[in-house]
Amino acid sequence: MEQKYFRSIEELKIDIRPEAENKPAGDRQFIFEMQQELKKSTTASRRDFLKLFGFTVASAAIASSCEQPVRKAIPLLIQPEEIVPGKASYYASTFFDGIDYCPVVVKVRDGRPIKIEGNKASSLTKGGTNARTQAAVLGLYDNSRYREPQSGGNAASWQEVDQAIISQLNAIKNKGGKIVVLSATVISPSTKAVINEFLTQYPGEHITYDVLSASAMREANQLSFGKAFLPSYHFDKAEVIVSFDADFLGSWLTPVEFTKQYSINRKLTDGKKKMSRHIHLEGAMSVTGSNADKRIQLHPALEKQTVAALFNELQKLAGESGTKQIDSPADVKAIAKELYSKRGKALVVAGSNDPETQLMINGINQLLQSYGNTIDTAVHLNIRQADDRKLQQMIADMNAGKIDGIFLYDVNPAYDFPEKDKFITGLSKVGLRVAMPVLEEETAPLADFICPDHHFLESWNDAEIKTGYYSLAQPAIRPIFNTRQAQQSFLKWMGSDLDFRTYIQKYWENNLFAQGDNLTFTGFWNSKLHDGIFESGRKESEDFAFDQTAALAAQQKVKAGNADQLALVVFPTVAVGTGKHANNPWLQELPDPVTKACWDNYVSVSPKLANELGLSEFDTVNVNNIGELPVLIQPGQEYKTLSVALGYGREKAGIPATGVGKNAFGQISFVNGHMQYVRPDVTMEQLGGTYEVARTQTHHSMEGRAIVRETTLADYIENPISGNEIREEIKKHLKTLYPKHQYDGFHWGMAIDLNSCTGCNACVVACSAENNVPVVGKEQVLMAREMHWIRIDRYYKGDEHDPEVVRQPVTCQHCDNAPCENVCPVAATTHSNEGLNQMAYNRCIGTRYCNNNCPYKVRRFNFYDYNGSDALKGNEMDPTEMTTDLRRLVLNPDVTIRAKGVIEKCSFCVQRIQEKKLEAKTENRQLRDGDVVPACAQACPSEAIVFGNLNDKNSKIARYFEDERNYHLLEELHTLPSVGYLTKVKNTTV
Amino acid sequence: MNKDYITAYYNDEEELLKAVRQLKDKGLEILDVLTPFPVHGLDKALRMRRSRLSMVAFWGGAVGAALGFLFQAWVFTKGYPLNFGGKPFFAIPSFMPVTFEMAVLFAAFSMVFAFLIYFKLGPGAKTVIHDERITDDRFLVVVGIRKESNYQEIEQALIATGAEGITHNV
Amino acid sequence: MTHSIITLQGNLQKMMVLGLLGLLLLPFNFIKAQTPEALKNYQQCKACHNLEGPELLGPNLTGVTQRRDTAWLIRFIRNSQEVIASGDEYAVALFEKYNKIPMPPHDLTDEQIIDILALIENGGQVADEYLAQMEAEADKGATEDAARAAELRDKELKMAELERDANRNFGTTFIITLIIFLVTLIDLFVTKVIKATFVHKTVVLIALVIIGEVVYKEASALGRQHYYQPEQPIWFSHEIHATQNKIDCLYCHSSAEDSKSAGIPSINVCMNCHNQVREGKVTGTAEIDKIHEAWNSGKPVEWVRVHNLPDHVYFNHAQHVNSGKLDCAECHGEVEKMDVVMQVEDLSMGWCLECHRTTEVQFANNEFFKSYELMHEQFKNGEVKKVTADMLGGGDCMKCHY
Amino acid sequence: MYVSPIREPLIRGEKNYSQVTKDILAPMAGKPSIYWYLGISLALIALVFGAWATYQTVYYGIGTWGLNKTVGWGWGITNFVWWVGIGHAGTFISAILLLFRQKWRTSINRSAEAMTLIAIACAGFFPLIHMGRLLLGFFIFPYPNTRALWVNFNSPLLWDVFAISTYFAVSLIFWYVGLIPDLGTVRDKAKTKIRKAIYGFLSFGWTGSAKHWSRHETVSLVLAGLAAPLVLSVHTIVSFDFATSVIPGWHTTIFPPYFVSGAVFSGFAMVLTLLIVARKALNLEEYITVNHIESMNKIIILTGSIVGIAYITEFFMAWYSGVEYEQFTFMNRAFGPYAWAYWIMMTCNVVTPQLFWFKKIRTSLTATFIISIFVNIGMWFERFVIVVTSLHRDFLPSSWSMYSPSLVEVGLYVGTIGLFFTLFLLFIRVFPVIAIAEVKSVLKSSGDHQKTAHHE
Repeated sequence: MEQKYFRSIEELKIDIRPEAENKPAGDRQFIFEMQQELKKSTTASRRDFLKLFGFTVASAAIASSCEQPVRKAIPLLIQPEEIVPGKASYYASTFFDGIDYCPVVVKVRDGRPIKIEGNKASSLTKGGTNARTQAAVLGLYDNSRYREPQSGGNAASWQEVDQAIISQLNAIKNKGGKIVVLSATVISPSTKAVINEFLTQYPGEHITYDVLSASAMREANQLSFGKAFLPSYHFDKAEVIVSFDADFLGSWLTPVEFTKQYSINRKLTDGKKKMSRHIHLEGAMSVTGSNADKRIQLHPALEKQTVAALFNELQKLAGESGTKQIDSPADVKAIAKELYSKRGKALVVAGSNDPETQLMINGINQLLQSYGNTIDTAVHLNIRQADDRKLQQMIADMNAGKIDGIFLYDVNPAYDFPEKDKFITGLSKVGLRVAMPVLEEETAPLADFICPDHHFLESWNDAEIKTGYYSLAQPAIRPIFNTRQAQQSFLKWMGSDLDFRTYIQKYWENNLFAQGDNLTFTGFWNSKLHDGIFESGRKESEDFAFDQTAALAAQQKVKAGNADQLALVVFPTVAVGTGKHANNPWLQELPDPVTKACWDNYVSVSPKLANELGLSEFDTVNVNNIGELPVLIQPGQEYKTLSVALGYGREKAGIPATGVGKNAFGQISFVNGHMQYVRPDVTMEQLGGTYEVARTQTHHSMEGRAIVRETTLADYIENPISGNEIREEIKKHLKTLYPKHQYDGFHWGMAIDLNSCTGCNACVVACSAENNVPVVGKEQVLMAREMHWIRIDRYYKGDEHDPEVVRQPVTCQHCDNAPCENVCPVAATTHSNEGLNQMAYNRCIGTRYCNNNCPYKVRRFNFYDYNGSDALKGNEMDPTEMTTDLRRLVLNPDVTIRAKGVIEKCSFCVQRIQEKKLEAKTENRQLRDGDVVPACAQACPSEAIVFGNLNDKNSKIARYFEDERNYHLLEELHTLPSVGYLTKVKNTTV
Repeated sequence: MNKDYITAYYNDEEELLKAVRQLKDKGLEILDVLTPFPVHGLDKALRMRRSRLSMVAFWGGAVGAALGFLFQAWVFTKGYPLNFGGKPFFAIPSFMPVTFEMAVLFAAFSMVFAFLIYFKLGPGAKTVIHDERITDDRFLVVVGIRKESNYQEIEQALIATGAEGITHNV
Repeated sequence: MTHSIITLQGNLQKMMVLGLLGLLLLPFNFIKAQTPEALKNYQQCKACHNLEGPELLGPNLTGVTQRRDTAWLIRFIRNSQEVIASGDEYAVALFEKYNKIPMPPHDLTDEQIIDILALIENGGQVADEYLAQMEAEADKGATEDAARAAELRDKELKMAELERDANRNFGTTFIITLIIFLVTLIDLFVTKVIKATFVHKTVVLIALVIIGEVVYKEASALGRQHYYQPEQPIWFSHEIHATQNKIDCLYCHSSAEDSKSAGIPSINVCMNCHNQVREGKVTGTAEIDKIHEAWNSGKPVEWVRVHNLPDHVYFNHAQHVNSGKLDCAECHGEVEKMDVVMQVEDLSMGWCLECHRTTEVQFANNEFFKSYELMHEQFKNGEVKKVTADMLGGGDCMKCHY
Repeated sequence: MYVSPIREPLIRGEKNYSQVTKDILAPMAGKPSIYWYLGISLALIALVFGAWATYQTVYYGIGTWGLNKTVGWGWGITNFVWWVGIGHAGTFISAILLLFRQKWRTSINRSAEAMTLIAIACAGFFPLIHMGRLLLGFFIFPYPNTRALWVNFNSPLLWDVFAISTYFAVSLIFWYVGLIPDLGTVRDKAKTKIRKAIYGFLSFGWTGSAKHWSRHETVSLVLAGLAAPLVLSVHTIVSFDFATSVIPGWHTTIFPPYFVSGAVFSGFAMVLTLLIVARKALNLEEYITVNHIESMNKIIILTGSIVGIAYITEFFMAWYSGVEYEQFTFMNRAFGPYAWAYWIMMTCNVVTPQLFWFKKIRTSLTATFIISIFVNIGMWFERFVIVVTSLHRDFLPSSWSMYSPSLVEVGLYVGTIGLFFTLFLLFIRVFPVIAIAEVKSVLKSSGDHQKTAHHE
């Protein structure tokens, strides 16, 4: 069972060694030493170094002798009692980077965070995560982190920096100047409080800048409800979901939570016969769109009128009259009927940042009685608080020299602000410029002072993502570098000696404890810190009534759009998102769920348009002066819609990110005060060059093979086997000369529900993190040598202009008759008595025969020395500095690092299986169903992956394998896979 | 050859054959016949036994096969039984190729070594070269001389068979 | 930690009751308590506490039962840090007084602790009849067995050392044989001093055998450290600590029971005792000063690892010590008899497998193995006499390599 | 004895025994010709290229090749199978033709066998170099070790290890046993002391005693008897590498016969390529006559046709089996991205050999030479097609990919060709390229003057 400590390491240090206070660098020192040792170490492998707690294994072969190298074992001076050498401990924390929110549990092994899991205690995410959350741990060990404070570009001590800043602040204050704290959305009440205090002491303004803005929604709600807020949505209560380009499974508001909710109504296991219906209207192909039951291509310019038309249809159905008739490109009548028939169980959302559209959406939801059912206005969603108008005002003020001091916290406008030149010139006019970055970025160098912030895994924090949904963040490691948490800096500059932890505690004691149960506050605090979650059940007062007039007014204003011009959509990918994490190799190498491309952004063009312009794949074009980008022909893309991913084209970042792709933020425009992520009229210039984009999948058709099996809800209800009939046929033909092997005790199996999988890729990153899967870089991916142990195959079905998208996560199938095992000459891969297809890396001589003979092609070969673990030196293949000592701290000590020339593959996370078995043994009990959870299953936000013991007939996995929808991939080969798939069911019924 | 002998050489295998037959009829003791290439019918003329080398080969092969098979069987059932792709541990068909190869290997080597050892041939083996031209175009008959037998008689007999030349070590 | 908090609250009442019981029944308890086992446990206390006279690490123990009530003592002995953490003034004060050296947690049952306390009351003496009884038991075969066992182990160790020396001489043996070999060959073909060639042949044959042997041994020892016995930075004798002072292995290598690695004690563990014990029997102050130096300078001691496994081998101490119920000596040999630690087993894969194939698992006693239904059937109806690790997949690659 | 009047004599020119000896030993005596030097220097250059490629592969890893996650075998295994195939002619000629008492074999078997050995050596190089961890290659041998771990006897790759090494060993002794008497001849003809000493050592003290001869013949015969099934087994087992797998296009039962005939096919082609040059360069025209060439061409027609039928059968089976994957694979071969390779294979292996039906072409040296080259190319592509086109598009389209070789791979291939010619050129300098004794033994029966005697 999971062990979470209610005290952070930091506290422990304080308890156990009072001198820790006056030796703050103690642990950091320790890590540095480890790094130095590492640099010295020649033959000692990194795994050894990580294998034993707090042991620095330095080693040098004794000169002129073939003796084994002397391995040193260096214990800590004082070993904190909670930390058992070689045993992981878990700390609840919270991941929030201004865009993504996810309560997490951090796995700390030997003093180092090595893995992030979702926190099951949260009723919002229920243990789900997404790719970025999973990858966040690698950010802690980013080589491009600022390591100490800087003043005027030179390293300085905190004292110097603080003195300078404080004196300047006072100067500004005395001359009655104004300062600005520019930050991304802050959902931490304590942080807010700190900033407010700071701004009361030094008069100024706190301005929120969200790269992905929802200010239009807030404004719309202001008009509809008289209150600018974001409500919380309940996709789980919605039977019909209509989304106008709202990528709620990928990037819209809180995708992890939404995916959880969404997947609940997509599951048909255990005899469930009901499932939600999802209609998606969009121009570019998004993750969410590709999962929809019905996807309607809609030119962005026509979105508004379509919404209006839908609104109109619904008004008609609701019997309201005097509405505006407007023709629509899509058949909104049908949609309206569906929605209206499911009044109170329907939900309509739009991704647009145009207030009028959002107003009409509000109107629609009102007509559908969504408010109070699928939309909760009493619980507000606290992300995306930015008000774009204010932001523009601030830029203007800066340029007008009205701002004397600016504090940049958790923002990087010099890279991602749409009119970044304006910002930069403005910034130069500001007297006091203080940046508080974590990673190297474009903005910080423009500041006088760089006061590097902690990584979130080093900091204390709290969060209120929704009204009454609190969570805490605590350090899982002592600061690696000489950094300081931003809030701490603010406090310092206010002249307070309070440390932020106590500040938070105080805040909670004063504001939240009252709502808590009748424990002492310490008890309350401890338990909350242990869970990381506190859901007080607080609600906002709903002292407002819905007012339809604004919506109607908006509808009246709608004019027909023009679909003949090229429209450009800029969007955040599920990988690098807005570029904050661009320097994370795991994310850079993560194939996009739709295009399967990585390491670049590109212009997605519809096949039809490509035909017309004679464009072929990888031809380079220039859209609206983004710069030279390759074309990717995207089936299902709306005829005249182009789309380019945000988050690329970093100029000042680490090695992995710098110069990858082009920066598309310039395409975001302010239309009546709100950021627009769509440009209805762009020009595209063909440059005639070609530029290859690395894709992990280059063939997109199933060639009519029964690989991903699917059916429609109607057929399924009629006959649960539908779509899977062929299986019976296949089973009949399976004959064997040899008797089957008996699996006594355990027979591990995995079932993947194709209906729940949204292709979000969280599993891929989780797997990489858990199993030390190397990052190979673009060149190698181009050569089809990526190493991911689990991949999500994506196929297009039907017409290339409007294809249907199906996805299938494929990992080692652990066949009981594994073709790979027979052919290995050295017995490096064999079958365990628990049905695992074992791979003994150290026995492998790399004939690649197993790889050839694997029908699923899930085996991966170390073509080069990707890990720097080779006996021969100087032959590493490491374009992303993953082998640097700092990065290596993320490696999982329980998993061998694979050498050059060996095959590797999914092991069903055998290290976890073994760990849990041992746990059961020591606790003298049987293993329970659900004890063992592989990384992919744990990360999955939609619980599409189920793992367990097939021998245990009551286990969930056994039930899944009994399900009529269950089938095995390429079963006709009689490989007897241990991985089952549940047929995909599309709700096409109306 | 530690005893006295006369050697006679011929230039043509037919003559040699004739000669050998006659000498045999005369009951002379032919110690050896040396030829540049295998002369057909010569072994009959010399009344040689059938070779037993093939038997050596057979038994060698048998042993090889047995070793090969048993070793594999032991490894897979006792030594370290491992489950390969769901195959049974004692998977006879899988053992066949190796068994066969071992059989051939042992057969071939046992026979060749038997041959070499039996005739004391081998790297750098010391043997009497009667005449450098034997390996070129000469056919040589070596007739042994017993104490009692008459030296001239034998010489005559040899000349009678049309020997081109005669030498002797007495 | 939290669950331990909960258990703490849970146990509290229980302990109170027990404690009271203990106090009430003291006189009876007093007799009952002093089992030989208690004496054994008491040895550990003595490492840091005196009864009276000069104080060692912790306070003197005489009259401790008067000073604190049993429940409190039980809590404190079992896990002092917890008590301190819970903010108990007395405990904190104590902690402060004895310069913040935490008393290590002890895994003892309430009864055991009460026994020890009773023992302390009795001035660390065991009532005569129990002593007698103990001796009696000891005499009863126990000693012989022990003696025999010890003898055997000594023999083993001796053998091991012999073998090691033999191995160490491999190099020279090899060279000599090689020279002889070459000389004979030269003589056989060139010099021809000895006429009888069979002499050469036999010599060559023998030489080849020896060389083959050496090569094979060396090759199989390659990359392994059998009989590795490095100099340690501090002359630390397990003989003194484990045998003479009877300190349990797990006192220093505390994590062996519940973690992958047994762990090398951090300096504070050494300091627990050596804060006071400043002079050693053998080395005087020389070696112990090094500890203090490390403690003061804050530079940890750089021990040399004796038992090293390759990176691709996953070994878990908890698995073997805790659930496998193996004795440390099974793999590490009689460490408590070594002044300088030596690796007595070759730690080869073959060696691991050998053990996995022969040693039984706790099949009947551990609930976990209930999952193996077939095996249980066969076990019940006697088809299977003993269940080894190998029979449950202990020979599979991915039990150790992943 | 009866000699069919129509049969052409096997050895031309008025030869007597010593003449034969002189002719055959001629190439070994005296200074090698300028051509020889030219040839060997070219071969050595190729060898150096190969050495560089080998270094790259060992040091930087298989990544220096063009392989990827889907195509795990490329040129490496293609070359391996190709070389093994070539290595079949020699033993086939000397073993099977010996059993069939084909006298014409006598003048070609020696060089053919030498070629076999060299080819096998080249072949053996590839399974080694294609290992990801060459330095641990010794794991494939079942030797007692402290891991208590053996090998996987289910693996065709392991069978290969045994098959190839056995084949090499047996071919070697077969070749050498045949060589012993001739080495005797060389010894006795040797001018210098050193040569005498060396060849004396090598000739195992051969005297030419009748008893030795008769046993020597038995040995040769039995060895032939053993080698014959061995030849067949080797390529059968090599074909198992593919046949026992599950990959469509590999998983085929006709592979063994198809591979064996293919091997003999390519083997003979290579023999022809070499001998047509050799007989000229070493002026052995009278020993390696057009008859020899022609009879070999006949075998090429036969095996070539078998291969052709095999190709067609494969297609038929793909269609007949009704397995969609199988069907796709074969359509993909013929019309997919690697169609060019497929059609090269088809033309070179199926069409060109058929030209040998015409006696004119069959007996024309130049035509034979060209066609033999074609066959070599064709057979290389056959292996390429089998290895690559089957892999690059197998079951799950998501993992489909393309493969193209890197310079390093080319280097390795060229390197082995260099090795092959280096060794062959050395061979003709140090060993008699024709089995002297055997030729002598058939001189009377099928020599020229014997015939002329007839005509009188």
